[in-house]
Amino acid sequence: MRKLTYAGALNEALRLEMQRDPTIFVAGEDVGTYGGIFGVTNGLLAEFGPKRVVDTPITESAIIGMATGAAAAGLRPVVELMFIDFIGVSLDQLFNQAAKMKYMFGGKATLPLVLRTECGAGMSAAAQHSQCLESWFMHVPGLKVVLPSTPYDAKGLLISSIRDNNPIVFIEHKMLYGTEGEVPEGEYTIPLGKADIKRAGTDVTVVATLAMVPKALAVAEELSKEGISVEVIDPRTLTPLDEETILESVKKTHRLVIVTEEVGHAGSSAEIAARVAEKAFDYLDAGIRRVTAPFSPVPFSPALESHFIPSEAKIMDAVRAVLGAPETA
Amino acid sequence: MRKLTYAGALNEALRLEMQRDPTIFVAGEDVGTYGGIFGVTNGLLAEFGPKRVVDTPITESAIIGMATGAAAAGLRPVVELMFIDFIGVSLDQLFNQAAKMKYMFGGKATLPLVLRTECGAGMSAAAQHSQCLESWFMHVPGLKVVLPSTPYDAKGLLISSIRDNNPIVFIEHKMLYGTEGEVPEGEYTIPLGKADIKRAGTDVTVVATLAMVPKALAVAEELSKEGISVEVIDPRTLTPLDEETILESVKKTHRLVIVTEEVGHAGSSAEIAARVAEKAFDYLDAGIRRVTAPFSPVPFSPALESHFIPSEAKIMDAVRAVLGAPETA
Amino acid sequence: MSEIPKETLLSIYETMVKIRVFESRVSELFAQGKLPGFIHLYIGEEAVATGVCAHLNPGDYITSTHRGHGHLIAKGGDLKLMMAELYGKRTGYCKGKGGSMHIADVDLGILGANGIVGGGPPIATGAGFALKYQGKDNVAVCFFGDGASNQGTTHEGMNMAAIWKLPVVFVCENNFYGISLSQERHQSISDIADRAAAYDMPGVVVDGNDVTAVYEAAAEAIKRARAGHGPSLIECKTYRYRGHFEGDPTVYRSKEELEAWMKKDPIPRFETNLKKMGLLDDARIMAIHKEMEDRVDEAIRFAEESPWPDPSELLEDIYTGPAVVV
Amino acid sequence: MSEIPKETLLSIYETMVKIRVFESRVSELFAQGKLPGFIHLYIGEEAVATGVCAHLNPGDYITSTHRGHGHLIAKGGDLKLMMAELYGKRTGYCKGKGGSMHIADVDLGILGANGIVGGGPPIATGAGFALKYQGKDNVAVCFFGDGASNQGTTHEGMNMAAIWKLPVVFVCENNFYGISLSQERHQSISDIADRAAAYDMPGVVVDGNDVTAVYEAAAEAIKRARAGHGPSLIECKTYRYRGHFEGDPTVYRSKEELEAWMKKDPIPRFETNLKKMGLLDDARIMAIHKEMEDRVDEAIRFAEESPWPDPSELLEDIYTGPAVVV
Ligand SMILES: Cc1ncc(C[n+]2csc(CCOP(=O)(O)OP(=O)(O)O)c2C)c(N)n1
Ligand SMILES: Cc1ncc(C[n+]2csc(CCOP(=O)(O)OP(=O)(O)O)c2C)c(N)n1
Ligand SMILES: [Mg+2]
Ligand SMILES: [Mg+2]
Repeated sequence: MRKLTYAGALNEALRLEMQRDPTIFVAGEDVGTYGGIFGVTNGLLAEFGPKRVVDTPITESAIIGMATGAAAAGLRPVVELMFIDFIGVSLDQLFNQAAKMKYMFGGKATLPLVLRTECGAGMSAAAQHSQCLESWFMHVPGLKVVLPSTPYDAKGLLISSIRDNNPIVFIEHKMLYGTEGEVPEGEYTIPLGKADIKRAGTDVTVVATLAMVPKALAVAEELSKEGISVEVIDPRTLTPLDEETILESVKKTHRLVIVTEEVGHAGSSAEIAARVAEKAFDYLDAGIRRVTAPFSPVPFSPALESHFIPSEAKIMDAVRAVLGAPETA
Repeated sequence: MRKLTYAGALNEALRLEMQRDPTIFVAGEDVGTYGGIFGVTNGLLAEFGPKRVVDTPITESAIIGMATGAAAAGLRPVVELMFIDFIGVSLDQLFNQAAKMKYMFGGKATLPLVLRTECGAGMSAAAQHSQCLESWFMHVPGLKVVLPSTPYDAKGLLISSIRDNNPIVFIEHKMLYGTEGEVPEGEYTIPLGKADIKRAGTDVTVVATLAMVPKALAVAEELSKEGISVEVIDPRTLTPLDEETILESVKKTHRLVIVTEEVGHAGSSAEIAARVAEKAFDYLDAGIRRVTAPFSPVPFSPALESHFIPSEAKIMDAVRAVLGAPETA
Repeated sequence: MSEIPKETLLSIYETMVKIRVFESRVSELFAQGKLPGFIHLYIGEEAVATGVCAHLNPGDYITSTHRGHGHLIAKGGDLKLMMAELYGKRTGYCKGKGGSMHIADVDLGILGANGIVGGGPPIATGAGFALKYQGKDNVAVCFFGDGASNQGTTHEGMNMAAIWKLPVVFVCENNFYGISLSQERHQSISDIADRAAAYDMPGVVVDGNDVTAVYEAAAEAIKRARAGHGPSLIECKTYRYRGHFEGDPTVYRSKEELEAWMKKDPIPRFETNLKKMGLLDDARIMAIHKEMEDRVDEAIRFAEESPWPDPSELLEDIYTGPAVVV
Repeated sequence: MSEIPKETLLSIYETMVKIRVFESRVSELFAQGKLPGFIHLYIGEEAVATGVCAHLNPGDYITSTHRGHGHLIAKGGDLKLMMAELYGKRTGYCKGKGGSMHIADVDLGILGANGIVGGGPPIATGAGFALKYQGKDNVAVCFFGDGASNQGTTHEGMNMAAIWKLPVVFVCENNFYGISLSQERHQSISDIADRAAAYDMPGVVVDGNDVTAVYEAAAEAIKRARAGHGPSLIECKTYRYRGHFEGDPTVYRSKEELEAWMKKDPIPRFETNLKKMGLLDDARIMAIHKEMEDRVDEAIRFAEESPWPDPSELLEDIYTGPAVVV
């Protein structure tokens, strides 16, 4: 099958959807003339014109609030927050306005709104341009939280998100933009709330998200040489969270490792661990391990950043640990 | 001993500290002339004057950013965010600036800053004035997160927070302001990072915070009549989290229920569950139960709000459930 | 004023009275402990919402504030549904989920009261964006306070509306206080309308207690917006008679100040003018007041007789489509 | 200009050259793949930071931006420590933890470059608050861009500084773009200084490529601030020669526009004036350039020879006092 990059797959999803539905527009900082700082909106301005591809001032509250008002008034905005780290200047419009509007209004509002954003370390972009903050959005009733790890998922999930009638935070990972994978031409959707078993296995369940998925898969591959069978699950959405798929897997493997790039303390990994510790406790043969970034702002220097981001070695150790092997690190 | 309300205890802490250290100032919306919407800063303007008790415009980013700059330049600001729900318009100044400044600057900044705020449902203040958002702040390295449940703790923890040299989010609960308790005169501190065993017990550990602490204690009292011995632990700070005290308790009781008023999904309760599921797994005799608000914005009507807030009945059921009894609800 | 049609003048008068009567009764009901939560009353400021909304039709949008009852009534909100919402009943506008600070009627173009100071300007800008995108000649009106004028979101919303020439009218209700902080303590200018220059949009100061002045300024701004010439800022100087919320002891202002403003009450002022014009007489005035009292009575009855929401409704209306259970 | 002391003029010239040489070498190093992360260069805008900071002493504060190297150097930042930080070495200003966007030297009054557009104004306001509280006659200078002028935090910071008459000088570096968006597309006014009126503070427009004009405008604003008369806004019109960040293809602007601005380069312009005044000749110019090249060489050598931070340092410097392990 044809291969596309993750960025290319996202771009294609946007193009196809905009062709299909004239109420969809794209707005954000540098999404037009520049084509998006990471190139995701490249070519959209040329194809759809400035009415539907809108460069905005550097005012994130106004961007998200504008999208909220426009959605309430009948459009389907897909707006970009250049770095997830910038949510701090604009969170109110998302979590108090867009997310709660339907509920506060007794159901009488529909907010089909996608906030695309991008997260993660790996570019030495330092503490204010490298964070993973998905757990903040999980904690907000009214939002859905989507985070693809492959080009295939990126395209299908973005199409589904655009068609969904709820405010959605769609989180891309900057280190995945250049990764390639098979992507069908034309439109297809992936249900929001359905985890994907990226690799089936029987001995240990590893739940991973975003840039940790390829790492978990590499570890699984490596361990398979020793006869250890690792199941790798990507939840793909954190709200809704497909806990059934995770619980089923744990009931089979009896062991769970959760791998996320975010800081662990009150992260999404904690929620997944808590669910399993409540609902599949009787099936667990070992304590649940989490592999996450340490409790630190993201450091700039590559010499530190490489130790901040969870490594394959740490994942490997955690898997061995839940299997009862002594750790190396 | 002398009794004070929770609000009165906080007020006394502020007064004593301001008398002690002239670099401490209080700022926020309506903290001066009005004395604070919940009365916590009552009388401070009269005692310390407008230089040190500063009414601010309704610009929360400027309030927190001003405190950050002032702290970096040698003062000790204690600023008030009237409702924790307003953090959305000002989070950047807290999480990207104040919390990370020391780290980003290679250690060469000291930010002694307390952000006092207030959370929780129970007043029919609806979706934008009733939230519990402590887990957001937990997830930010560089911040400490303090949340007292009694007048005694409120005073001691606030004094400790003001003397601490880090940015601190000090979360009060609006339904606790009027509660009374014994409070020593004069100054005393409570170490940040030390949980308090509010009631010792042997059969089940209940970890609870803020307004859930009195509810957990009431349930413990009730169950004691049946011969069930419940240990109730209030962590008092979520960062640092005193996991030792919780783990020790679970090693003794083998059963854990966590009770928080926040929405459960990616809440602080998840973090506590995850820690125990990793570090005391072998001691657990039952799955870990969480009792939290449902995944919903806070409703306005008392008829709904009373079902939103975790009830003693739900706590009771969860305790019975981890003890193996059938649930009633 | 002479150019305003007589029916419009009368309807403006009726609306102001309707707001006043509704709010006065709400104040009493709150004092009787019948209404939960926070209640922010608009009494004294009726001319602003009324003068502006007199120009609007259901295809036009408004964003309101925590002090929203007046805006909602002026935009055509249903008293029964409003009152039931204030009581927290399931028959209310928001099924009891929103309360005073979140009443909305999207079908009427009311994008909600708002509990966040400065919450509205970006949303109104978005509604204006949609209207322009859809090629409609409707407008979005954003009400906000003097306190809110300092909030960053207000600045951002105005800037965005200005550059894209969106059909938005920003109406600042300068009642000289943001809770306890007086205008001279929260900003260093006296005319908030001057801030329009920062966005190269027209900015005018109006006596917000003179409903015809408000009406005329709004006419101009709304015409401009409908014609595609972009946003405007109207500052209406007015005053709230009640505390910031019901229960506020108002230690921050003097009785004299309040009394001076009460002498400029927008309703008797307008009444006098209409009488002079021969459009109103005492009998008609009494009748209108009586009618409004009756309608509010009816709304209260409706609210009181309505059922509470059922606990099973707690988890409804969070998402469109299948529920997201967590 | 005639009133500016000769030593000051020379030192201004040297500082501008220092910034230019430093930045030009940084650009090369980045192209060689030696510097990680994002690098935003100040080349072309040197007159702004230099003209303003010439008035400051270490007790004065500045807040800077993502485009911060020029501000830091003008405020007295150490080239070696800066360069080592850009390399991510443990000897850098931030021990390699901050990088280009976060370089700071609190002892020199530098409250950091900042990765958040509009991050600085509230912080500068806070520094100004502290200075006034402490009874000092120091000032806080806040540098920010034309793009940042729309951000809500900028509005809030200016409003707060104005009402409390804080010793803050807001310096807007209008280089006509926020990344790819030109000023005429991101705001509907052409002079950002006009926004000062929204806070009743003085606002002036200056040719930001004329260092003496910047110096003089800053003198006035800083004097006013030190005297306790409150904040001012200075808008400096200037231009960046490089892309927004290194690697930016700058599709959004024309070669002609760039070339027209390069003709107004602040360094040769000032050079010519100083030559006319007999303060500089070609030999001295060469010597100054040589000196700066040498100092930057030395900084590069220092950076390259410095060790990387040790992984064990990752968890240091997060908290003051005992580490918080989670
Ligand atoms: C972001 C935010 N900050 C603070 C508040 C608390 N608050 C509610 S209304 C209000 C005063 C608003 O003043 P103004 O905008 O002048 O409106 P008014 O109440 O005078 O009508 C404040 C501070 C809030 N609801 N939201
Ligand atoms: C809150 C926030 N939004 C967006 C960005 C991304 N960004 C970095 S610099 C920049 C442009 C800033 O423009 P301006 O203020 O004019 O400064 P200049 O780059 O021209 O010096 C943008 C959009 C950011 N860092 N922070
Ligand atoms: Mg007001
Ligand atoms: Mg610029």
